[in-house]
Amino acid sequence: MAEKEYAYFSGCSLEGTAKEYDESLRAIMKALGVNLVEPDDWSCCGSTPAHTVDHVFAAALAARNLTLVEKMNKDVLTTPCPSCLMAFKKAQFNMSRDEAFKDEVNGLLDEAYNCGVESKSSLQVIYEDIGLDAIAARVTHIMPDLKVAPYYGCILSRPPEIAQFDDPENPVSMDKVLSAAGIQVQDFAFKMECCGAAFGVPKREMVNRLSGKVLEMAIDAGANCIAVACPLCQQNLDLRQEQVNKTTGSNYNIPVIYFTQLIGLAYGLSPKELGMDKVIVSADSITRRITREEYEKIKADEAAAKKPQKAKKDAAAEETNN
Amino acid sequence: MRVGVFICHCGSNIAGTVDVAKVAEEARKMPGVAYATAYMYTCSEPGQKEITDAIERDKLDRIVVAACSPRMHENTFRRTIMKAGLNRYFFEQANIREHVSWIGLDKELNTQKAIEEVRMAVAKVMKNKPLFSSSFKINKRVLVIGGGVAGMQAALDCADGGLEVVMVEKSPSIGGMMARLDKTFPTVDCSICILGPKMVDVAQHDLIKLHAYSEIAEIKGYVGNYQIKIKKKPPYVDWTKCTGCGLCMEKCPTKNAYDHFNFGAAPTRAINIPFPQAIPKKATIDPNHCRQFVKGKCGVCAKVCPTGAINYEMQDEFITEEVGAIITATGYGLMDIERLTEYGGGRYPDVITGIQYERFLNASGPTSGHIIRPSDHEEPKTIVFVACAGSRDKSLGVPYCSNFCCMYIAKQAILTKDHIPDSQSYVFYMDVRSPGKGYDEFTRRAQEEYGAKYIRGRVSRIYPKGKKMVVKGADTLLGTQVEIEADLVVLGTAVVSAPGAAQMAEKLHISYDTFGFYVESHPKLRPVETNTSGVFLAGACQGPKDIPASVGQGSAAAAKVLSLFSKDMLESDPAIAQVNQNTCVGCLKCLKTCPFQAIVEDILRSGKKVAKVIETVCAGCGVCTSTCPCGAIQLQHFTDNQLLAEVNAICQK
Amino acid sequence: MSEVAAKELRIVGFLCNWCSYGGADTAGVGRFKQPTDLRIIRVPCSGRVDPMFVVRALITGADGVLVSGCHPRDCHYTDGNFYARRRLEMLKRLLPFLGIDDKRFHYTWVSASEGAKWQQVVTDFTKQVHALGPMHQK
Amino acid sequence: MDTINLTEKTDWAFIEEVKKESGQNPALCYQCGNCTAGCPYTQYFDYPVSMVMRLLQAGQKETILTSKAIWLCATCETCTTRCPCEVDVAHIMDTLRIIARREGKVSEKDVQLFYDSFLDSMKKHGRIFEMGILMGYKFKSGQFMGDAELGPKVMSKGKISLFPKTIKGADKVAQIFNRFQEKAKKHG
Repeated sequence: MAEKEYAYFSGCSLEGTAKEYDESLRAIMKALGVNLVEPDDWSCCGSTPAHTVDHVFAAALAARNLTLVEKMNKDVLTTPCPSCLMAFKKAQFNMSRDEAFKDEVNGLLDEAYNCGVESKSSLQVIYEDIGLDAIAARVTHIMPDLKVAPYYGCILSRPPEIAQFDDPENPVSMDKVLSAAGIQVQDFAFKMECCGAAFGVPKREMVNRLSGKVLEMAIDAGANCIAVACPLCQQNLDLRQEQVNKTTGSNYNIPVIYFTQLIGLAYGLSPKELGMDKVIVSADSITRRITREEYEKIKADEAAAKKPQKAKKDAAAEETNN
Repeated sequence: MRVGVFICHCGSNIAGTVDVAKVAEEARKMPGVAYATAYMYTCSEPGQKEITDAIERDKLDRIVVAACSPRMHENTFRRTIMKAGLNRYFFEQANIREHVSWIGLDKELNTQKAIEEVRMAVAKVMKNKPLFSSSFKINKRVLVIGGGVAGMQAALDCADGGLEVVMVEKSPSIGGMMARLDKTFPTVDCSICILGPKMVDVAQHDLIKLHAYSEIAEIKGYVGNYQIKIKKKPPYVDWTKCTGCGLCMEKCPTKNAYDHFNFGAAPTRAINIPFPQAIPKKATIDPNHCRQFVKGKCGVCAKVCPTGAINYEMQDEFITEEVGAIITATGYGLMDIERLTEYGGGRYPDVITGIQYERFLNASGPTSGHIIRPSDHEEPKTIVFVACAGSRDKSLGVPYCSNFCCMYIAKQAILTKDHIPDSQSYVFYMDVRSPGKGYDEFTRRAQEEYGAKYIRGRVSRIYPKGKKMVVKGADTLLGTQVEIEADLVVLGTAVVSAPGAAQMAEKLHISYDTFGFYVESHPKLRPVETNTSGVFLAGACQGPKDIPASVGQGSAAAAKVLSLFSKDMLESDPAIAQVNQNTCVGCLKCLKTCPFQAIVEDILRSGKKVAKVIETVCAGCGVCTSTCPCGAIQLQHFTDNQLLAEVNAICQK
Repeated sequence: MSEVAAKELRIVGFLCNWCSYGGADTAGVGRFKQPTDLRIIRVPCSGRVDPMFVVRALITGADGVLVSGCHPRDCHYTDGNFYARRRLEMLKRLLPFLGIDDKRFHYTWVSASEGAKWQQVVTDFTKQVHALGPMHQK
Repeated sequence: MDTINLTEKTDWAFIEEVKKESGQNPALCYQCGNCTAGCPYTQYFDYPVSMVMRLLQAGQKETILTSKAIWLCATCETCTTRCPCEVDVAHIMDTLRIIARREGKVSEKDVQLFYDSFLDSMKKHGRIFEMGILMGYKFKSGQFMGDAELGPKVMSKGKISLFPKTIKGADKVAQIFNRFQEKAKKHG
């Protein structure tokens, strides 16, 4: 595996409420032979609050980090958090298209940013750069009881001309990555419906209702676990799940785990290493793991058991014909 | 040389931003100009009379009109000066409207430009030589491409007018899209009942030769003398022996072949006759699905065929037809449902297209007229129709309105009530577009009498919930979001150009717009003609339109052909190449470059080898003239001197 | 030469009758405003444009020459524009040897329905020639 | 609903301002309702997003800037993705928020308070200190008991640090804030 190296921007929430996302991502990247290098002294990307104040101001906060990556003379930056990703992509998109905007943004910065960095979500790096075969190759364990509904959230592949990743209406990248890791995936209709995003603190009840709908649709589809790729979705669906039950009178009890944690489990890494203990609604009951060989053996036994019946059925069919 | 210059006001179109009086004044000073005036509407009756009077009064022998585009009125003014006894090539038209007054803001610069355009025209007209057209025989046969309702109407009108017609239809049977409809709006009469007799007329008309399951391979020649190379695709059934009994269809083991006729609404057999009223009613084998071709062995149909018509060895067959005019009626296509990802197009079986729903409604359709949900074959009670599914949508590259979806959706809502009395239909629309005769009353009936619920707003998303399909749309009149749990969703998908339309246009040398629809000679005044004389258009290939308009254009195109053929001889265009055999050195470079092989080698009595132009074949492109090293071959009316005169008029002032 | 003409440069256009001349008409019908420096000469096909015309125009007083024909494969005469493409590409490379800046000559393909594109072509080329300034001392 | 005298009440300057600042042309919208149909927040808005676009086309500045809708929109980009006229609706909503904040006409105070405490924390530490934001928001909004039940859950799992992690370049980040404030003051 050629040694791949990326500038890695974890983002503020991955140092706090989404620590397990950072831990599991680093673990599987190490397993996949990818080196993550953090830009020295990176700062907050501004996320949603910044762009409600001013677009030049928001782009400047994001561009400050892109300049750091440029100084590392790296041309690709990966970040797991869609909100940071959108801040970087919008800054890059607008600054590279509009000279005046670029000068205005650089006017707020100490060092000018000259649009040399492309930012990619960690999911995109795993899906496109590392590729499904490489992911499948490292699988050592199977979780037979697990049925995961991949939840993309709203801005991972939208708006299309800025995100330029996967299908803006029917994304399949996480589905494919998880199935490549030997995990049973269950598609569901609300995989892109908004979970309430940054309104968690000021508008909790509204977020609870929106997240409630997502949980309901995932459970209706028959999933017993939801995979996410965004710290804010995870917070609204998992941390606030109890609040959802209180607000909407439901009694959901479905674990919400980062897709990186699931892949880590399939690679046989320890739950501790993957921060599984940090998840509020525990997933231990459904992440029972058996080794790949055991799994193949079970599959072989089942097939053998079915063979005699099939033989019996063919024999019966033979008699009726002649 | 006494040149007359006529500057046109064109009402305010020109005079509004060009000082026409000043242009006329400057024109009078130009060398060779004997008379110059400005006139309100030069192309009008009195305007033309002004020119003919001036010719007599001032003994003018060259005329320049500075007005609109020569593509608009060059012929009008040529006829005018012919009436006054001048050769029609002693005329030049300066375009000071489309190229000057309509696009320039500054009146002074516009006037300056108009003066120079007039100076160029005067310089050229003084170099013009009289040209006389010869005439050539016309082959009074018509090629009609496409066997839909427009093509059939054109073919029948031409044949009834006494012309021999060659019809080429791509699919195994004529009938086009209309043959797939159950009922037609606004009269709700059965489509095949009114189309079938016409199809039979086409088949039985002794002047119409039908090539079904065939395609145009190549087109050579020009108006009056086209050579059409037709590829007859192999149906792997000998149609002379096939009686259309359908036995092969019953016995064929492959049951999941794609049914082109039903747009995949249901599978069909590898060998099939598209529909009961097909003309010609012959079987065709689909090599992509037939086991004989895919796996190399089967032969069931060959065994059961009573007349032994099956022949797996058939190959493409090429034949040539000679015709004098071509009517293109190649119809339209429908947007691929998979492009509507937010509606789950192609992913959810209970989200289908209007034409598939029409096939369900049709008694001879795959479900014999029972409306079913493709997922579980149950009868739906709540049906949601979505208008503008892909149309009027810049983000999908279809900014235009597809013309007839509002109408067929209203019709389908009515038919649904007849088929399932306790059903409830909903229609999401932005604007109900029903401008035709009796059209609006028809859409009102769908709501007033048949209880269809019309919701003003677009649908944003469709997703499954349990067995139902949730349609999430808006009702902008209620001012909020609405959701409907539907059993079945029918999308009025956008009309697009027919597949392969661009390639056909290139064979015909006609131009097509960014959406692949063919460009008519003039959107209002010449809708069924193209810029290529001899090639006419009819029906939806020129743009989305409904059956009455398509039939109307079919007859219009036929009328154009009949008038073209009313004369026995066609006047050739005299602006063709001429060789000066003294200066020609016989290098024959022109012969190699001529796109139409209109130049041949000729040996003079003195034994000198020179080039010779075949008058009737030369199309007047002028490539030879710019190839000839010594200027011996000159395209008349666009000779080097004439064009350089224009260049000098601009540059040496 | 009036002051107005001094500001305006002299650009000669050779347009094929079937496509680009029609495209310029469509631009006019659409009232797509354009600079007025261009003077249009109608030819039956871009294949009729002899490279000598372009050189003659540039040497005897034009500041820029624009040739426009049908898109490849759209030519009314099948392959007139193919000849034009080869000849005019050769010409463009030859111009510097004649001491003429090749940015003063441009050839392109515009169909009869592309009015907006024609407006863009004329506006851009006029700006390009104005950037070079007049070629002949008035 | 009182009659709107369009000749007098259409604030043309406002339409131009939004057009210039957002780079979007409101006239492109043909009121098909697709954005309202797809918007997950429609039930919480006082005016659905297509209505906000209509109010913008009609230049109803006061109604828009004092509306709840522009503050409850989460820029989830559904409207922009599905708009058949390719209008960046999410960007227009964002621009309206910016103008409303600039003119001090914020209807949903607590949303702005949350954003402000988020930004204050960033200005102080260079990165956000989640606990600090919560505390700042509680004091400003007076909702002391909000999310109290989450405290123990998050603490026990060590998912929230009690101390900010100020970066070396925190002053540089603060500089960006100051430069912006000065520029904003100059424009007035």
